[in-house]
Amino acid sequence: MYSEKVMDHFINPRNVGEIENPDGVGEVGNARCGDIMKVFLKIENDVIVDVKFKTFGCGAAIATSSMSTELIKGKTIDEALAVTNKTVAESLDGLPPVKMHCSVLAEEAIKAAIEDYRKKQREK
Amino acid sequence: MYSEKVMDHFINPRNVGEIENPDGVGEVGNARCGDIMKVFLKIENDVIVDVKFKTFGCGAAIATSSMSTELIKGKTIDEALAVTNKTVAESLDGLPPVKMHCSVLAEEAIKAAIEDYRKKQREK
Amino acid sequence: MGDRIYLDHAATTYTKPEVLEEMLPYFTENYGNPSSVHSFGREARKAMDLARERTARALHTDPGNIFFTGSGTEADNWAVKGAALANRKKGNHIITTSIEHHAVLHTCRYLERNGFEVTYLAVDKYGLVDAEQVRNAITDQTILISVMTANNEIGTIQPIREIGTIAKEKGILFHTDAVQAIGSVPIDVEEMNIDLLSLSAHKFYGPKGIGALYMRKGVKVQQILHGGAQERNRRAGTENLPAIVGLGKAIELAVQDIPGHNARLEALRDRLITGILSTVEHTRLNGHPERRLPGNVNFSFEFIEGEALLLSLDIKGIAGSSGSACTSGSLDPSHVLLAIGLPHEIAHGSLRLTLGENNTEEEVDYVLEVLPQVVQKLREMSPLFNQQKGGLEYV
Amino acid sequence: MGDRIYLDHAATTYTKPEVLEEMLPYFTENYGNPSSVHSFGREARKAMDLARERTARALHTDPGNIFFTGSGTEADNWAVKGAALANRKKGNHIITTSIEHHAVLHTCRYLERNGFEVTYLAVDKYGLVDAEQVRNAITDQTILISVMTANNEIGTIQPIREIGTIAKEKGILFHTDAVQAIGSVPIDVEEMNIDLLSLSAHKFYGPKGIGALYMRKGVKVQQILHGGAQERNRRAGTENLPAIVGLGKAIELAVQDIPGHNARLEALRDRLITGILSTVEHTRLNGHPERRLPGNVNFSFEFIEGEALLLSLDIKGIAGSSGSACTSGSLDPSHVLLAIGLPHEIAHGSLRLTLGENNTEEEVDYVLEVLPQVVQKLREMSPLFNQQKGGLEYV
Ligand SMILES: Cc1ncc(COP(=O)(O)O)c(C=O)c1O
Ligand SMILES: Cc1ncc(COP(=O)(O)O)c(C=O)c1O
Repeated sequence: MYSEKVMDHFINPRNVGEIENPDGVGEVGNARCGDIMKVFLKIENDVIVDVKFKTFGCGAAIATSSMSTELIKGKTIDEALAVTNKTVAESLDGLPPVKMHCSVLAEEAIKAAIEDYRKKQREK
Repeated sequence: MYSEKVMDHFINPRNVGEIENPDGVGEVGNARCGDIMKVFLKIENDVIVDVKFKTFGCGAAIATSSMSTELIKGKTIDEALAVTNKTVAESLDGLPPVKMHCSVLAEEAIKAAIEDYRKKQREK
Repeated sequence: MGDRIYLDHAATTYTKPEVLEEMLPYFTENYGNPSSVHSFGREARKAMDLARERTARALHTDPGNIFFTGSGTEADNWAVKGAALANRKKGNHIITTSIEHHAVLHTCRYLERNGFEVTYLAVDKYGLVDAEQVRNAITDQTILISVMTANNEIGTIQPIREIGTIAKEKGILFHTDAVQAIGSVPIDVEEMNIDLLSLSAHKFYGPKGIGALYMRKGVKVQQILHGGAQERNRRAGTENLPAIVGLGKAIELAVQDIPGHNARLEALRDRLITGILSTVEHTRLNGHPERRLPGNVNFSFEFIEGEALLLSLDIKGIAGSSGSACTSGSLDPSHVLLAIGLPHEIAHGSLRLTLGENNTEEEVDYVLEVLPQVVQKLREMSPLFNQQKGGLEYV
Repeated sequence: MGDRIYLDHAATTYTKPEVLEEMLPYFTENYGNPSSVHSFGREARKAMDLARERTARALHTDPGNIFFTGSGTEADNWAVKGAALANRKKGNHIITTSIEHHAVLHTCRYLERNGFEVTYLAVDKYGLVDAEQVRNAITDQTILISVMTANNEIGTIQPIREIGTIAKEKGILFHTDAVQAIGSVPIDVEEMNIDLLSLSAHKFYGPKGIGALYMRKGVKVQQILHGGAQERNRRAGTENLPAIVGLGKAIELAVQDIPGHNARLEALRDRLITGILSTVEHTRLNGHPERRLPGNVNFSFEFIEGEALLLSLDIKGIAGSSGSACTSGSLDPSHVLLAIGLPHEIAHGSLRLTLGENNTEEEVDYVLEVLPQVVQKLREMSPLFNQQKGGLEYV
């Protein structure tokens, strides 16, 4: 069902955890639907220097969380915003059709965290 | 499906053939329905001294022809008339339910042959 | 030559040892449910995917168009009922033939009781349907044409390609019951414009209790077995994995060398036909002389009844079948034999011998030795035989 | 202990070697069609008769009341659709429960689309139906009551005998889906006043793709698969002989020693339940504490999702299942878990482990070692766990 890459990121998820005093936090999904992803960002000079996540969800949700955080780590905000759900799915050697929505969740969580960061910047 | 007795009478049917100048002949059934039985009787002093049959029909039709002719051979007409389809079926250790009509055919053919004999007697 | 000769392959075939062998692990080791997430489930799913691919390849279509069923009968019921009910708004008329298998005919009768109209096309004396007759039967209410690829009793092969062309031209769904045809008639559902096709594994050396329905993508067909989400939500029930694996293997083998298979069987078939015709009088070959299944031999022997003939042959170790009423469990003899114009009394005396891959020339010769004796013995017992030395009359 | 632990026997079981062994000759040697006149056919018929007798004996009824089908799903469809349609003139109301298998529920939905009215009875938090509730739901239009003997997800065993008594008293047909119950719940269709009962061999160590419907003599049920005259003219399709033989053998074995079988499984089950409850916090046992199938364990683990749990266990060699939406192919988690009152977020985190005859104490202990670690790991990854140290609230 899942590719080896998906299983690898599911078994050994990268960047699990929280960041204390994050510069941006995004949470999408809801428990009712069985999928929640929360992303924490540490940003310096518009570069994502650290990223962590917590995910409640299926194997694909956890693997896409892991892969998407890997993909944006060390990238500028603009580069991170360019990471689409398709990129995430491809980096995982594909996802089963019924699981594509999980990659969307990851994309949205990252966007929400960056949005949060920008909002905080504006408020400063 | 069939008892051993049925198979025995099917494989080695007794009394197959015709009687020249019979005292009574009975034919029942029709080819359309797949069953015809023709019975020939030789009768002396109201005793059936010989009987032969010809049958077009399934295994049960042939076996009941054989058995029923055996049962009436050497019997008086009255005794022969007392042979019912049930007697024939029982003598064969039973017939499958869908084949009971074959034993009825045998009973009717014998009755028809006796009727024919009596008619001829009256006409004499 | 074994001690018994099986000549009833149209009723059912043995499962080939190599087919059974592929099935076996799925009973006791890889017994997972293909819908399960765990490793047992994934193994099962993989085996099922392969079987679907093999089936699709045999019909020249995509695996996505193959749906496994519990029998050829279920595939026929699903195709005919499902297409009729799903397209009820477009019309209520179905065209089929008078010699379809009961799985199609009785389904059509059921639909007639539920507001549909069905045209049962007549066939010629060889059992052949005329494609132009199909065209002429079409009305603006026609939503489905169902014509079998090859007949199970007399082996006649229908002009499916021509009928498919007409159906496509008129925009009407076309179903064919190919249960008897797989492995003998090459099938390409695309080229032949077939929208729905039924098959059953136990007719081509696969296991019993498993069939498939090919459904062209986009064709509207109602579900008939409701429940779980199996078969992409269209046919409920835990997948019969060992049997699905067996179907896949069997169909791959069956279409591997159709010309070779046919040549071998046709040689035996023609030896049998010629032999019978030359040794038994008052005998008629049923079905088409050329357009017939390679393994099918069907004769009527006048003056005798089919079941008695079968039993007599059985005692001699020969297993065949008959269209006699006595073997069909109904009052009338085979509807197919009546449809090709046989009078009842002749239809009763029919014998079908269907050859399979293991039959030999030696076996055929044994049949040719025994059959005339058996027929003769029964005729001598028959009141019809003496009456009519010249034989009964029929068209 | 093997290298993998199968704890998904409610999804499907392996076929027992002794069952497979009885089946094998019917693939390659005694492969005749039971409807055939010849010796191959007679052998087949004999084997089928024996299987029917064994099945009848297991249910305490006559062989004449047993009809083989292609699956449990087909038996359910036949019973519910067939009884509803055949008794349409008497009424259009059906009573069932909200926790039936989809084979019954989706059939009821289909009937609703076709003019029937269906009452889906609620169950209590243990998944139990109240027999008096059944009585209260009866109207003068009620023609059928369908309540499963035991639930496939949470294992709750229903008061079938009481419901049967009510149905009989009111003269309403009573169907029970006993697919999960055979071999664990003793069945006597006479004593329990059951008119229709569905079963499926692959749930009690028989083969997949074969089921049976018990129909009390005289009960009116429409045919759903039309075609040949098999199964006394009520279920068409060449009989799946090897599978029928397997069903017969498997059911004979399954009912041989139900108390012994149950005692063994219950010991393992209770060890597993107690072990989990004592090592994993924020955990809820689903289903009835006592009235449950001997092999059924069903838990909800808060803050985590079922598929992730299954995958993690699978990596450790443990095969289970879940009512999570992600594994059901639908958007919502299991209808059964929702019906017993679980909120969606808890239902997503469910795990079903169903024990079978080959499972050992050692295997249970291994699960008890691995499961808490796996749950812990997933919880540490979960944003819900930190938020709510005290656990989510639910009734
Ligand atoms: C032409 C044809 N259609 C349908 C069927 C039904 O197939 P099954 O018996 O596998 O249900 C058969 C054989 O029985 C057949 O010969
Ligand atoms: C309670 C219940 N009913 C019906 C079925 C359907 O049986 P099958 O999958 O054999 O069609 C199942 C299992 O899948 C079940 O657990």
